[in-house]
Formats: sequence, C-alpha cells, structure tokens
Amino acid sequence: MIDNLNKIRNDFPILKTKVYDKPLVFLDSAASSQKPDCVINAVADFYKRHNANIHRGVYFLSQKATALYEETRVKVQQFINAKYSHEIIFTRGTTEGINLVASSFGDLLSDGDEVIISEMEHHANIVPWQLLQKRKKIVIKVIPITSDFQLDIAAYKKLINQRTKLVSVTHISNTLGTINPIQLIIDIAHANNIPVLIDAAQSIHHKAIDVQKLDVDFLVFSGHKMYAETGIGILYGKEDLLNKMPPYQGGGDMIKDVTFEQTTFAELPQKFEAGTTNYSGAISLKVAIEYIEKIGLDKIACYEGKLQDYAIAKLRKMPDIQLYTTSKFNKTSVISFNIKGIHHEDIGTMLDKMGIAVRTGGHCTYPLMKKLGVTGTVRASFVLYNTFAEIDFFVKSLQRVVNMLKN
Amino acid sequence: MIDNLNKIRNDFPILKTKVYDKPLVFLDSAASSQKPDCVINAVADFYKRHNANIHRGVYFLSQKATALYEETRVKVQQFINAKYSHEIIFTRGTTEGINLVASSFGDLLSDGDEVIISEMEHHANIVPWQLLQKRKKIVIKVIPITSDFQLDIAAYKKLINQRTKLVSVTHISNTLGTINPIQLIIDIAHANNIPVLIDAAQSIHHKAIDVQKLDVDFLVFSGHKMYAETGIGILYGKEDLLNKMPPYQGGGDMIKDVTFEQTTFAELPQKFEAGTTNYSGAISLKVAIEYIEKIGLDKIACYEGKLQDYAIAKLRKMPDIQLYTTSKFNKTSVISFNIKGIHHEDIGTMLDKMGIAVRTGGHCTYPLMKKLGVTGTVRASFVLYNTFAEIDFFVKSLQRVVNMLKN
Amino acid sequence: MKTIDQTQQEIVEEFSMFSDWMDKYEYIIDMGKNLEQLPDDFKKDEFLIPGCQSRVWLVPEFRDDKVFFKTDSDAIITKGIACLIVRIFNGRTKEEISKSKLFFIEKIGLVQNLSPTRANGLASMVDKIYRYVK
Amino acid sequence: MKTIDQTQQEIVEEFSMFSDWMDKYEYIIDMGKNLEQLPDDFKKDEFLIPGCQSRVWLVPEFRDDKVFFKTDSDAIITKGIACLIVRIFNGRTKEEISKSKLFFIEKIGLVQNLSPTRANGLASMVDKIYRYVK
Ligand SMILES: Cc1ncc(COP(=O)(O)O)c(C=O)c1O
Ligand SMILES: Cc1ncc(COP(=O)(O)O)c(C=O)c1O
Repeated sequence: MIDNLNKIRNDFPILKTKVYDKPLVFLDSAASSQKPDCVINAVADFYKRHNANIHRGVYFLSQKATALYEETRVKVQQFINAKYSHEIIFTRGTTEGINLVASSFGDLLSDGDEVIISEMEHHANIVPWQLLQKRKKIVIKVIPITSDFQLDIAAYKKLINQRTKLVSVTHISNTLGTINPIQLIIDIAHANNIPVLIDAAQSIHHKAIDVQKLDVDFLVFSGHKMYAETGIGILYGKEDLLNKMPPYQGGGDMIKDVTFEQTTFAELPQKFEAGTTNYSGAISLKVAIEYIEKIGLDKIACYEGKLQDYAIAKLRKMPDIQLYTTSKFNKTSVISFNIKGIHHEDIGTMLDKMGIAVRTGGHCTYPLMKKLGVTGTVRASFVLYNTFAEIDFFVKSLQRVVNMLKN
Repeated sequence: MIDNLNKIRNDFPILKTKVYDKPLVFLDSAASSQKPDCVINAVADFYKRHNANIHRGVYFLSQKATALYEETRVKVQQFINAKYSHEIIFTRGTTEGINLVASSFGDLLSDGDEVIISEMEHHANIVPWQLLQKRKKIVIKVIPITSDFQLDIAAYKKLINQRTKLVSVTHISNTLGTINPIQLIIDIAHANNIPVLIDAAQSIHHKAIDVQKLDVDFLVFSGHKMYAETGIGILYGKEDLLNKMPPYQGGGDMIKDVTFEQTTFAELPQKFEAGTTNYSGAISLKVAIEYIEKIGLDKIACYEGKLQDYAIAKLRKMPDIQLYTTSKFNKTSVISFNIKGIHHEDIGTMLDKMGIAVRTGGHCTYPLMKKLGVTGTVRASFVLYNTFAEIDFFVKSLQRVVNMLKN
Repeated sequence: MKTIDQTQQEIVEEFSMFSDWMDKYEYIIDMGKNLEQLPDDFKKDEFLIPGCQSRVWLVPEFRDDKVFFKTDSDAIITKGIACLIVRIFNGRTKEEISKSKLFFIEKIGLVQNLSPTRANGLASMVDKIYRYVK
Repeated sequence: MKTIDQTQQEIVEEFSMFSDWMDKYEYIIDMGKNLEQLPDDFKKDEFLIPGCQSRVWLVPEFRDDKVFFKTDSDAIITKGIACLIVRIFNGRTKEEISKSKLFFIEKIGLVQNLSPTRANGLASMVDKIYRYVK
C-alpha cells in the first residue's frame, strides 16, 4: 500500500486547484497524468542552470546538457531492463514510436506481408499501419475480443501464417483497462519467428516491464502519462532490428557524413534522433522515473488495484449501468461505462461542473466502440494520487447527474 | 537600440551562472537560445494549474489546455501573418517540419521530378530529400555559393526547369550568417509555378517575416532557437498545398473516423498533428513570441547588427584569421572563422575553460565545410542578451588562446 | 412576433434568473427533454452538424418565405442548446437571419463555460444556418 | 622500465603540480606540440579513431613481442592526450596491456572536465588499444 497518500498528493500542485470554485477531482490520468513538483522544478532548473543544445558543443553547458540527456537514456534502459542504452530511442510519444516502426520496419516489408493488431487498439496502433498500406500492399489482420473484453488468443493463433511479419498489440487497453497476456502473445509469435511490438502507453507506470525477460522486440510509451512532461516518449527496439531498419527522419545528429552524393548514417541511437530533440522533456522523464521508483511500482500497482476494486464495486450497484469490464484480475484502474438512455457527453459535461474530470467519447478506439455498439463511453481512471474519498464523491455525483439527465 | 540591456539580461537566469567559477559568456545562441524567466515560469505554471491532455476532454482543464494551445496557434499565425490559423502546424522543430514536407509533399512527386536546395543548407534541409530518394527517383539540384558566401542567383535560375517541383532553401545560413534574398528566390520560382520552402530556423527571431507578403509556400522554424522550450516547432503551409498532401503520421486527433476498412482524416491542422503533441512546449512558444514582440523585432535586429559589426571589426584585426564572411549588409550575427594552423576544436575547448561558449565543428553543414575546404570552423553567435563587453572579453580570450595553441 | 434580437434578449433574461451553473444546465436539460424527437428518416448525414462530440441534426424547411428548423441530438445538453438556437431563428426570413448577429451566447456565458469542443459545435450549427439562408 | 601503473602514477604526480586548469591544459598542449608528426602515409582511415570531433590516428607496431604506438591528431589537445596514452602503453607486451586498468584519467580529473564527446574519443582510443592486443 502507499504509505503516505497526503504526501503524494502534496507532490502534485494541481491537485490543490479548484475548478468552478470546486476542488478538482482528476479522474483522467489515463489520458495524461499530472506532474509532481520534482518534475516541474527539474525542467525549470535545467533551463535556469544547464540549458544548451546537446551533442554538438565542446563547452561546459552543452556537455552538461548532453550528460543529463544521456543519463535519462540509461535510466530508461535500467527501468525496462534493456540490454543496451542505444536500444532506447527518444520520440515525441507512443504515437511517434509506432509511426517510426511502421515507416522504418515497414520499409523492410513486401507486398502481401501481414501485420497483426487487435480490436482494442488505440488509433495510434491502427492508423500508422493503414498509412503504410498506401506505400505497400500489406495486410492488416485483427485479433477480435471476447465478450469478456479479453483478446481472443485462439483466434490470434489462427491469424498467424507464413506472411505474418509483425504482431503489434497493446499491453493495457486505454478504454477497457484489460491487461493483455503479453508474455503469451510474444511466445506464440516467437514460436513462429515473428517479432512483437507492445504498446505500453497505459502500462509502463502501472506494472514493472522487463524487456529482456519478455523478450519483446519493440516497446513504446509516452512520458506524459507517467508523470513526465509532454512531448517525450520512448521507443525501445532490439539492437539487431533497429540496426536493420533505415532511418526515419533525416537531419542533424543522425548522420556520420553528409555529401550531396552519398550520406552515411550514425550508429544507434542517434540514427533515429534527427534534429534537436526534446531534451528538456527527456530530462523530466528521468525525474519522473525516479519518482515512480521511489514510491515503488509494486506499491503503486497494489494501491491502484484497490482503488479500482472499490470503484467497480460501487459502480456495479448503480441502476442502468453498463460496465465494459468483467474480470477484475485482468484489469487495471481504467473503467469505462455507460448509463442506459443517457449520453456519455452529457455525463462528462455535468460531472465537470462538479469539479470532476472524466473522459467521454471514443477514447481514440473507434473500432472498439463499434464492436461495443456505442458511440462512446464515460471513462474514469485512477492513479497513485487518487483517493477513496474521490471515488465516493464521483459515484455520488454521478448519481446526482443521472437523476438530472434521465427522462 | 535595446533600451535596457540590464533588464533583458536579468530576464535570463542562466546568464548569472558560472562555469568553472567564471562568468558564463554564451555565444552559441544560434544552436539554441537561452530562455527568459517568463517562458520558464509559464511552463511551470501550466503544469501547476492547467495541465490536461488537449482536444479530447469536455472538462475544464482539458478545455483550458486546449484553449491555451490553440491561442498559441493564433499567436504564431499573427506573428508570421498567415491567412488562416489552420495553416500553422505544430512540429518538434525545423527538422521535423522539413521531414514532414519531404515525406508528405514528396508523396505527390514522381520519378524524375527535381527539388532545388543550396550548398549552404543545414543537414535538416539535405538529408530528408535524400531519404525521399530511397522511395522516389527524385533529383536534388544544388545552388552553389559565390566566393562572397552568397547564393549564386544566376546559377539558381539555370537549375530551374520543367521538372522542378520545389525550391527549399534557408533564409539565413547557420554557419555563415548570410541572409539570402528569399523574396527574389520565391519570385523566380513562382514565375515558373514552383512552390518554395524557406527554412527560417535562424531568421524567425531576427527578422520580421510576413508569409503572405513573401507569398512563401512553406516556412519552418524551431521554438528552441527563439527563446521557447525545446521540442516544439512550426510548419507553416499554404492551405491548398497542405490540403493536397497526405497525412504524415497516423494516430489520435488526426482522424475523422477510423474503421479497419476505411479511415478518413481530420481537417487541417489536426490532420498533421497525430497523437499527444508537445502542448506545454507550444504554450511556451506563445510566451516567447510575446517576449520578442514586447522588445520589438526591429530593435532586436538593430542591436544584434551592432554587436555583429563590432565583433567583425575586432576579429578582422587578428593575425592569421580567416573569416567566412564578407558583406556585412547581408549578414546576421553569426560569425564563423578559423585561425591558421590551429584546430577549431582546440579553440573551443580552451575558450570553454574561460567561460566562453562557442560552437566548433561542421555546424550540421558538412557540404558547406567541404566547399570551404575545412573540417570545421569556430562559430560565435550573438543575440539580444549579449553585450559589447562580452565581445571584448571573447576577442581578448581568443587572442590568449591562440598564443597558447600556436606553434 | 418578436424580432431575433428581442428573442435573444428574452433568453438572456431567462438565464439571468439562475444564480448557479447547475440551475442553468438544469434549464437547458429540461428544454432538451421537452423537445420532440426527430423522426429517424431525418437523421441523415446531410443534416448532421460537423465538429460535435455528440451527434446533432438540423433540418431546415422553407414555408412562405420563412425558414423553420427541426433539430435533435443524441445528447440532451446539446439538444437543449440547439433548442435555443432554433427558437431564435424559427419562422424568420432569409433577410432577417442574414442581417442578425448572435449575442445571447456570450451574454448567458455559454461560450465561456462551454468547452471549445462544444463551442465549435455551436459555431458549426450557427454557421450552417447562415449558409442555409444564403 | 616502469610498470604501466607506475607510469600512470607518474603522470598523476606531474599533473598534481598544476593548481589550475589553464596550466594543466598548457602542459597537455606542450606535449602535443612536442610530438613529432606522423608521416602522411600513416594517416589512413584504418588508423583513425572513431567518435572524436578532431581526427586522431593511432598506428600500432609489434617489435620483439612488444607493442609500440605512433599517434597524431589535427587538434593539439587531442594530440597531447593521445601522447599520454601512448606513453603509458608503449613498449609493453600484450599481456601487460590486457591486464592493465587505466586510472590516471580519473585521477588527473581529465574525464570529469573533458567533454563526453572528448571522453568518448578517449574511450575509443583506449578501446582500440585493448582490441589490438587481443
Ligand atoms: C494504449 C495507448 N496507445 C497509444 C496512445 C497514444 O499516446 P500518445 O498520444 O502519447 O502518443 C495512448 C494514449 O493516448 C494509449 O492509451
Ligand atoms: C538553418 C537551420 N536549419 C535547420 C536547423 C535544425 O533545427 P532543429 O534542430 O531545431 O530541428 C537548424 C538548427 O540547428 C538551423 O540552423
């Protein structure tokens, strides 16, 4: 359990603000988390004391900034237990990570090759593959979900064939909270010599991930969902795969030599980091990881699990509620639901007026919405700084809102 | 002239720091500028009071963050006088902007089509076109420079032909400081119905740019060189061109509808902004532009011009100096030079020990280095917070360093 | 019949009676609830307003030189707001509409408190009306 | 002849005489200046050390079971540092080199004050030496 919740809440200055004169109840961390003081201050401090463009200067500030940036790379390497720090590529976020792989790994694919994704993917893991289809005649196969909101593993096995060149699925669904059995998914793919990309956007700050133990080939996530600044993210890729892939963007830092006749590219990781990167964002990510480590991922997961169970138990009692969740063991603290006869947007709008931030709509998972037969859901998500009292207030307010809105 | 230099220097906290116990003399703003307090504080304040993922929530914080983000778009629109705010696309920086155009506008090109760049381009305006060559057999033509370090306009005219589909050149050379006659370049291209991309990375904070008056088709620049945070930049594109171009990256926010069969894309500007963008970076850009406007671009340019003249006059007197600059009228405050018989890196290393930050090396313009017949140069660059006293100290220290290093 | 401006003024006064936001929304919700549903055959894409999270349909009809609107939405708050818009523009001539300026939205503070997303939807709706009468 | 460790210790002592960085660099520079130039035919890509901003060449030669190095650089500071490395490893056997550990760099504070870029170049150079004797 988390030892000192008050202290943690104090770390996040925004939690003390009010909206419409009401205390903020922030239940949308699955979209983007709030930031602790240590992260906010680290960035300000960096700009006040150490800022300079990295990698290119022989002078003190540039060297210092470079060292801080590269320390973050090593921190991320340790956090996910990658073999080499040059397997860690800085991106803008999960979306760019998948686009990079779709474009660059995609360059190695041939017409007729197949990529397997799933029905619960975020658009970030659908559209890049569709964009690749404009350049190559690849086939996208989709793992369906069961009525229990889990991936249908039997169906997955049947999708695999000789032409399958990549499996790309999410670790945790940002709409359902479902935790997918990624070790199983990877093992099945590897038995067929197929590499696997895992979208860890929703899991990286909830569950310990060991890329070597998983033997995962690509892993992507965003800093802004794990208490770091926005505009920074990570692509992990196995060295040999990244080495085979052509560069994604061209520019400064990613080259060895440039002539108009023949340009050669830098080694990993620079090869995939063209131009001035978001180095202050990267530095914030180091501090965010340290913050998570200080509390402990195990404790965080345990506490968030308690919040989830508590919220689900309360919500289940509400009349006319449709919860898109069943098995609590396979689930993290993201809860989607609808109230019969009431539009999700109306619920979100009214809860907002009570100071409660929930997300409504399709959550960038439109195909999943179609499968569920809805235009959207209300989604509440809980992380380490949320409280049982907030859940009480949320459920009570939801009841009030429903009373106002129902016919 | 700048009215109150002391006040300006006070705005930049890093200028008060010391390196090796010596006052910092920062002469590398062409690589990345330092940040004023107002920018640093705006970002911290945003995370303390308004942070939430943009565009997707109906609740207060998300709406507020969205409004701030979109206000920045309008601010940028006004700053460069674009016709529509949806012609302003947020990117990571200049490099990503050019990569976006090379990839997406590049999709509209056919084998045999030609793109004209110049010999003084930054790698960011060379390598993306070379990467495009791996997908399409386009031809890259290069405008040579004169012995006076200017673009050879006569040669440029001769490069244009029926197959020319884009001219992409820098406004100001980051190595030479040369200000190119972009209005002339654009007019010549337009007379042949060829669109023009201008790399304004080095000019946007030095000279007022009116995209409608210039009638430029694409303009790219980076926030981090204009006093904003790193990780944010702008691509301006004319509406009709951007509308014709396919999306660059796929993911959340850039879609209208997603199904596995058929995905449709959002209107401008969302179409080119996939996934969670660097919205705090964007917000910092608004504050940075306001900071520039408060002082006034005219005054800034005038002051920086004086610094440049002063520095050039002093440097010219040094024995054995080779200055890569001649015409002072066509130049901004970026000065590249070498001292005969001494390696640029040695000069940079020793100046650093005296607290002076200059850049050494190829400045991401290796083809230009080859043209100049050197492996690199020492580059000093001056912006609004630099002083005449710093130039004095720089030249004196340079003299001392040269004495130590020369054989 | 009141002018467009008079109707707007009337709405502003109605809303000024409510001191807090909850009550204003309750009023909008009630309007939404009381509006009769649009028959399904009107719920076509051509009548859909782009740019809203919820779906809003707006069906114009010309009778004796005047424009009448039917509207519906799957969200009740959007429906209530659409109601207000329709109440202002219903039974007007093209000229009246094209000459009019909307001020009630700001005055009742709807835009300020409405999300940009919703404000966009509102703007689209008004936009569509002005384009109908062009 | 001194051992590798003794030579390192010697260098550490030499540097400890200088109280400020300027003097330390002056010393390195002087070493660089005094080193004789490498004939141009040795300045080939195969002898180039990767990862430095300036170019550094390192030419190994085996004589009587011992390794001797020639070095040069187009930058004088790099050359001075290369000098120190060569001074330590020159005339050693493969065994001596493979068993050795470099400590002088840290002790004279070179790495801490050298840029990561330059530290990388240094690391590459040492790396290359260890690989030569494998
Ligand atoms: C599962 C999942 N994948 C991808 C993304 C996209 O992340 P980002 O917008 O940070 O690129 C998100 C978050 O929005 C997500 O939840
Ligand atoms: C002229 C020019 N173009 C492009 C760039 C690349 O900018 P960025 O690294 O911010 O993408 C720079 C700066 O390094 C530049 O000076």
